[in-house]
Amino acid sequence: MSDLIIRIGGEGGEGIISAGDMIAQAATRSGLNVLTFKTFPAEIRGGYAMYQVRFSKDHIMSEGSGSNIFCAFNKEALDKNRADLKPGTVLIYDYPDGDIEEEVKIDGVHCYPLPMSRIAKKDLEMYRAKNMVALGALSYMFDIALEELKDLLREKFGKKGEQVVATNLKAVDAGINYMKEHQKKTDPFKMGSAGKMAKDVIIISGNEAAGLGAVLGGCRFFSAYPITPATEIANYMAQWLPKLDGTLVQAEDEIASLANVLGASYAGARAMTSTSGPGLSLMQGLLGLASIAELPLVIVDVQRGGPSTGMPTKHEQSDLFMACHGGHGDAPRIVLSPENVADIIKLTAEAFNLAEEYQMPVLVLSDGSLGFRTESITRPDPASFKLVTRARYTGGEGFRRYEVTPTGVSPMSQPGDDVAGAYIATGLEHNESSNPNFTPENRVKHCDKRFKKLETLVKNYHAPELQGDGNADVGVISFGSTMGVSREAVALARAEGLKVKALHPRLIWPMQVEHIKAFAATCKTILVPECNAQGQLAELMRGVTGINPVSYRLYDGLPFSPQQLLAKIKEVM
Amino acid sequence: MSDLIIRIGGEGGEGIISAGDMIAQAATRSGLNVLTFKTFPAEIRGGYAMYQVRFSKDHIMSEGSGSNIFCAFNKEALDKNRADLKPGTVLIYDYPDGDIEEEVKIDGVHCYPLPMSRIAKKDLEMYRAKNMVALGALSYMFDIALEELKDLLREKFGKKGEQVVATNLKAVDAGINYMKEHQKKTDPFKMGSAGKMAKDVIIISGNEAAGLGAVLGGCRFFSAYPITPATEIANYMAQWLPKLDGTLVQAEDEIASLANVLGASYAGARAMTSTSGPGLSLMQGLLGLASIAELPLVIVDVQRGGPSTGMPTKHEQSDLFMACHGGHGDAPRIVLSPENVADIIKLTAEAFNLAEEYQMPVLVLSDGSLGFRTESITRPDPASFKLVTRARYTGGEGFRRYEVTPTGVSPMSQPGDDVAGAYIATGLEHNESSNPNFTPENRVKHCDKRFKKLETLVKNYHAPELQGDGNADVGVISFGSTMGVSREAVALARAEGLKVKALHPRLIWPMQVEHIKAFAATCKTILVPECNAQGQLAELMRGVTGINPVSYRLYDGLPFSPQQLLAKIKEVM
Amino acid sequence: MTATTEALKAKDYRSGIRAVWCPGCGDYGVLNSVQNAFAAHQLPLNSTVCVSGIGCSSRLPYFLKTYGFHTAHGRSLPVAAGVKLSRPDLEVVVFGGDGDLFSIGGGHFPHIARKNVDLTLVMMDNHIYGLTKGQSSPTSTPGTVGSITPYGVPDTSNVNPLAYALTYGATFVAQGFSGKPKQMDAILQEALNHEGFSFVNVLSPCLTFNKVDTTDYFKAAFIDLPEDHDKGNLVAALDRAFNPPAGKVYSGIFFQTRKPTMVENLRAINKKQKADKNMDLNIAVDWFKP
Amino acid sequence: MTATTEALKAKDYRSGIRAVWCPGCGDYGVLNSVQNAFAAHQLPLNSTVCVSGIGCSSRLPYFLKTYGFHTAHGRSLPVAAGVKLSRPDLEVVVFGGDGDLFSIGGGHFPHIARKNVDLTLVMMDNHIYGLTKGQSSPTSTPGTVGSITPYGVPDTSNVNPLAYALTYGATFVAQGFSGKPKQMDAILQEALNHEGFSFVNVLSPCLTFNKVDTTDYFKAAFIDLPEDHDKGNLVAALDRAFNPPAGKVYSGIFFQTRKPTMVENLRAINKKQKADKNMDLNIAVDWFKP
Ligand SMILES: Cc1ncc(C[n+]2csc(CCOP(=O)(O)OP(=O)(O)O)c2C)c(N)n1
Ligand SMILES: Cc1ncc(C[n+]2csc(CCOP(=O)(O)OP(=O)(O)O)c2C)c(N)n1
Ligand code: SF4
Ligand code: SF4
Ligand SMILES: [Mg+2]
Ligand SMILES: [Mg+2]
Repeated sequence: MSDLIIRIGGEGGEGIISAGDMIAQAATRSGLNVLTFKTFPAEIRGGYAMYQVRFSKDHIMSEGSGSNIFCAFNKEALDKNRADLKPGTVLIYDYPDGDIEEEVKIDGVHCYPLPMSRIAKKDLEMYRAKNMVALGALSYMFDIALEELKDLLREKFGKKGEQVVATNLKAVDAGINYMKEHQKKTDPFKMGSAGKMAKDVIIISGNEAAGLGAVLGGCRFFSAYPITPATEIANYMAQWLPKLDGTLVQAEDEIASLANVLGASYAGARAMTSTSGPGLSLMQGLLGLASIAELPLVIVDVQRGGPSTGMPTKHEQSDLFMACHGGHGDAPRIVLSPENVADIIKLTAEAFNLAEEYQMPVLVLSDGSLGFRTESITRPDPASFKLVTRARYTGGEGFRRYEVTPTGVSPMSQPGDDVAGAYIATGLEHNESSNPNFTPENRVKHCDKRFKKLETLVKNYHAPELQGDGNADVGVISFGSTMGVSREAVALARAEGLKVKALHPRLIWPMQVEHIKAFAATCKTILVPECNAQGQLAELMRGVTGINPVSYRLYDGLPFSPQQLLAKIKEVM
Repeated sequence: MSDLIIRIGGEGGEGIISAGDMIAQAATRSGLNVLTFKTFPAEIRGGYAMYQVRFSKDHIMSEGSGSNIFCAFNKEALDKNRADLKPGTVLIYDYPDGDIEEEVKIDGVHCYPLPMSRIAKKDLEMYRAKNMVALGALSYMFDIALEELKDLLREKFGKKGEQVVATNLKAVDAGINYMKEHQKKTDPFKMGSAGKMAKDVIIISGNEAAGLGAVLGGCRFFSAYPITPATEIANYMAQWLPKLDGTLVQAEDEIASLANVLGASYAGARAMTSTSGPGLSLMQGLLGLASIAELPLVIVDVQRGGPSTGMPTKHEQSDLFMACHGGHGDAPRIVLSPENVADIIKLTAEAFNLAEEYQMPVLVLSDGSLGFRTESITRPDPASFKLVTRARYTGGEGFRRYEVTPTGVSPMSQPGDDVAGAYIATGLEHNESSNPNFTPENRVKHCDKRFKKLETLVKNYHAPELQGDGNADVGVISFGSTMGVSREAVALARAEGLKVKALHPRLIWPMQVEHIKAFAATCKTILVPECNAQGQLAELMRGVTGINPVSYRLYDGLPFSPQQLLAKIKEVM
Repeated sequence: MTATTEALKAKDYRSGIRAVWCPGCGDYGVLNSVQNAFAAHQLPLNSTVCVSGIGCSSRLPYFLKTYGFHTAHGRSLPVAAGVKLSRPDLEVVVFGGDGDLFSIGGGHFPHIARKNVDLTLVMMDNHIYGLTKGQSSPTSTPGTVGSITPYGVPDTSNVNPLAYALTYGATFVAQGFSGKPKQMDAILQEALNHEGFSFVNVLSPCLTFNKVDTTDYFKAAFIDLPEDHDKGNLVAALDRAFNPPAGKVYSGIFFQTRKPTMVENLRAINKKQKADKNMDLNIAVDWFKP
Repeated sequence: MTATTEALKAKDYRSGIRAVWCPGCGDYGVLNSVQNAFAAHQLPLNSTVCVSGIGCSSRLPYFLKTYGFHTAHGRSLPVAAGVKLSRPDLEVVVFGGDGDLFSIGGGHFPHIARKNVDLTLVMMDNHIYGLTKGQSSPTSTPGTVGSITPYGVPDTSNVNPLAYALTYGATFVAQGFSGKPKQMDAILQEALNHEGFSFVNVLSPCLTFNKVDTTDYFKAAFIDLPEDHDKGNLVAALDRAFNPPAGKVYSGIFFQTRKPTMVENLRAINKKQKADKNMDLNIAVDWFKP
């Protein structure tokens, strides 16, 4: 068995999330790869919570398609997932003496009742241990990292004393024993150990990855306003920046946080903010200021269901239009699209280099799926992160901050440099010396200068990654977490012998038109799957490249599954 | 002579603007059509100001190409316009004893010195009357509404007393007499009277037109924050709304002004705000709220040079991307594109009907050229404005505010209706009863409902206006004030026997895809001229229709001239 | 619509929607007092509008049967002003949290207050961002730990909501505590009674995320304003707001004055302009005759 | 860079750019006093940063030779905070108008002030929006006419900038008048001297659009704070701000206190965390070991 998906569902607050985190961590220790997926209730308390872990001995590309094993902590969870309980899957559920009133029989589904509530309450006299009972049962039944789990328990609860450790271990054992004694395994699922964990593995969420990427990318100034699902980025930065002698500000709103970042950037810092759609909307005006004043900065946008407050805890990829084209006037920006957690680290760090090199705002478009998920990944080596810094004024008279150059990039001075470097950064159209100037000639010259930088970038940026080769019936192009799903779906299609390819661009704006056209030239049909209602990437791509892709849109708050996408690929073939 | 363009240039504060306004008004009284064009200095005081009036016995479509007559109040103005002084044109300039030091001779240009400063200072002992001296000279030399001008002077200054009237009349006569005595007319320009003014003519600026259109469209609640070049809309509303028992609020910022409007709309009002790019950027989040809560409202955006503070007094059409696609999430909006001042009245009024009918925000995209210009137009008849009002809840149990219907439109209740109509308007995704609901099925259902309204609209909205027929080598599509220029350029091209057509859409978003495609099918090349750097309309059109137009972009702060566009038409032929 | 002359009871203001707050959340108490105050004034269900921003506290309008608008984070006040100024016949009550009203919405507060817009604003002050799971808010005590301030809030001072409202020109300013329901009932009734902008700050503990400013802490800290407190004296009210006895917080009505409201001011202008809904629009058009 | 040990004179702070204000605009006087104060402190041209928003007044940084940032309307303070907090070695001075700072920017002011961010803020208060040609501003006297308020400002009360700043926790609050250059020089020097957030409100008449609150009006209205005014007493300062003698306005230093600044607070946190610019980043990575 090389791939297994376990899903746990129940009431928010029943320890679903911590149980999921633990088994993911234990599995990572046992050498498995993991990729998790959670959904939170919209409210602070109560409501349905779900945690899914995908385990594999191979690299995991996405959340996967459905789940093999579902563990229902209560009736609501069971009801919500009933439709997904396909023949061949496994159900473990709280029965008897939970709120599920009848034994469950579903054709072809391996149903194992486990009275987790009763065991926790009656046998262990600690209702909170219910999740540990379930964990024990799951770990045992499917042979996942049992020893590692127990070790982890000892470490985790060690600080809380022997007693706590003992109770939790007892709960795990109770789960194991109940299954041993009462259930005969009828299903085929058995993960097994992957041997030893590779030495250089870490387990990290997408949001933490953005924080880590920023730190590795040299970010030392950060300001943000809390917002779901991006707050964890700020939490990470808040913890580490002071240790690095950096500066963290919790601002009064998103406008202020971007303003803080602009000031810090002007003064020389590698600076960043993180937010989600509602925050990014508020930042549009100041983003334009960053473009015209040519200030490097990074924004990580963890997209959520929109518009307005929308669906704060749900996955969506509907900020692409705004990322590329929001705000008034013509203002160049760079937008990067990470595929998975490792990519977030890499691209967030890279975002700082691009911001510095091209002196403009760089947006990293994360999304709900990426932000909340946890992945085991190869440990990034800090030494491998090379920092590119802005072209700097080196002193001397006659300095012009916005000197027009062949690349569009001009050296920057900053306060503390000498007086001859002094200039007034401004949101007004200006001449090379940064003085306001609205003559037609000057306007065109400086507008062209700013957009020239995008041309330079497109010329210099590495080609988008190609999956597959030769001519194809279908070529898939997507962005963000949907790239991982596409990669898996295309792999599945190719394994079936279908002529399918994919292009995985990291630079989503400006578009790498030549590369996209060359790719499209090898495909009969271009398919653009994305998680939004308008088909934003498809429209932009049509608008910029003239290629006319088939747009495939999902906007129900969930990521695509590879099977869903595979079916679509076959449909458009 | 059926068409004449006079331009006056000088230092801001020398009465350039008032002189221009006066001759435009006088000419209107004499039965001529007028269309004006001004540029202001960026600063409050000083700097170059320019006022241009185009006079014609026929309908005027645009600012025109260059000018026939230039009147230079000072050296700066002369220098700035020297390049435009083509053979055959006329120059009147302040000489001698102004700051122009030498007599001006330009090959083929009819140069008439007029010592306006000296006459005003020495002969009249009132430097402020300089502009009246120039007016007299212009009116006399080119036979434009001399009697009407004098009448106007009497009316305008009547309140200030006989003395003031006398001085101003004297100044006008001084200008006339100087020309009579010292200059021999060598140029051919002579406007002449158009007989009597038609009874139903008004003279009005584009910004005032937005105000008047709003009033005629039933707007009774208005909130705004001052911003160039949109403030005059607020000024108009401020003056008239109290008389109509309406409500005007000067808000603390643009976010507040749109929030005010949202509240008023929820409570039942036809409500509006006006702004320019920097304000519209700030409104993006709340625009999404209007979309998802399905609240009717109108925003007039008078575009200016961007991004950021940009070029506040300059013309540009660079907010189109933001108007259609700004803000996070997928949020339907309607965007209207007026061609000229009369159109602004019509479309602003219509915007309220569309907002009410489709329960969503409607943006009217004006621009610097339209907002600042004055036109003589046929007087709109208030009786011809029919108000469409929102579908209303009519009482009774079982009401669901967001009931899914075939058109996407559901009846609205409002406070004051009965209790069964009560609901909580919200920016969260919700079910038919407006309660928060994030299930995948509900999400898709309501997102589709909201976009369904755009489909209904596109089906119902009148076809875009077609200029020309049959097959064409070039078909022009543009928006806003550029439509007027296109109309004139296409008329010129057709007069030359070229096979050129144009489509003039008032509904710019959602796009009328079928109509555009049908039009494109009759043209070899589609040309999209627009005043922005990115080719925003061209990209959107390509993105939505798949048609691949030639993009023609001007972004130097000025509108296109018909000749410029005609040349491009010929180039792409 | 069923015409009824029967008096509305507190429970009649409650909608069918279950309150989603954590067990023990102070906001439950606020909801109760609001129902009581509404009933005391017999506010008509169909012409009362409850407006809020975003936050745990801002969910309150859903739990009432009146009309409502759950706006965007920080925008409750200007939306409510739009409702009230376009429809002065409506009773408009605004709810929100300390983050919603003093952080992201802090730019609107002064202007709504100084314009004396006829609204009643009830703030549920828990010294924390509840909905986003425990970040420090502008009213958090400096030094306390939040998720983005793991080493303590570095701000030199925090927002004093009462002093702010007083300085802004609010014409009614009071403070209550969700653990003192009787007093809160009385304050809310007064606030609804007040003509003009009234601000009630309710200390409403967040059980889940605020482990410092807890119910017990407030219980111990809350003391009534002195009997002789002069509600008509702005500077005295500011003094009470800034300088309570050490470790204590005052509750009660700090300030009340009657000034022309925004609705009255706008009406006066319209009257002077001989406002006429049915004015002949030809007049507005003919103003542009050349 | 020409190394010079010669003292900088006021005029050495002036850039080559001609000030674009109307003749007689109060802002000329402010510019002069700023140059004088900079010279008095010998602020280094290359490590002083002047930040502003948008408005006539916000053009001031162009006329100085220092570094500067002419930001967006209302955003000077948070931009300036970003400059200062990332680069505490710089001297950061902020300029702006009454609309810029109290209308669209009014949401930032409280937080920058209460955090005691080490900035000097000079507001040019002309009771009007100058650049946009004469709309009433939040400091306009109620009833005065502006282009969007042709029948008079309908607000019940206007913003009292001093009282606001005091309530927000600004640690230095003063008021000057462009027509009293000596006093303004002195105040600005003190403000630059102050450690922490200092706010100087300068009444700076707009000749062109404000025909009510003119230079003559202010000349008549301005009186010095009483000799015995206690600069250390917040409530007393508020009293002076709210209750000057009828028809009068106080000038001088209303309040001054020394509290930890934001820079100091953040430094203390970093120190506690053993801040190390060269920390081995492997530590940050290995924190994620399973
Ligand atoms: C523009 C925007 N930024 C951030 C958020 C995230 N957010 C939602 S509620 C909230 C703060 C809640 O705190 P408070 O207003 O004190 O209410 P409480 O939950 O404590 O009652 C934040 C930051 C948002 N919804 N919109
Ligand atoms: C977002 C945005 N809204 C509006 C404007 C237009 N605007 C520019 S300056 C200004 C107000 C100026 O008043 P104030 O700050 O008092 O400065 P003053 O000109 O009086 O010195 C306004 C409304 C803008 N630039 N940006
Ligand atoms: S998180 Fe706090 S404020 Fe929110 S519902 Fe729970 S206890 Fe109340
Ligand atoms: S408009 Fe007023 S504030 Fe602006 S420069 Fe002129 S006088 Fe000064
Ligand atoms: Mg709170
Ligand atoms: Mg001002």
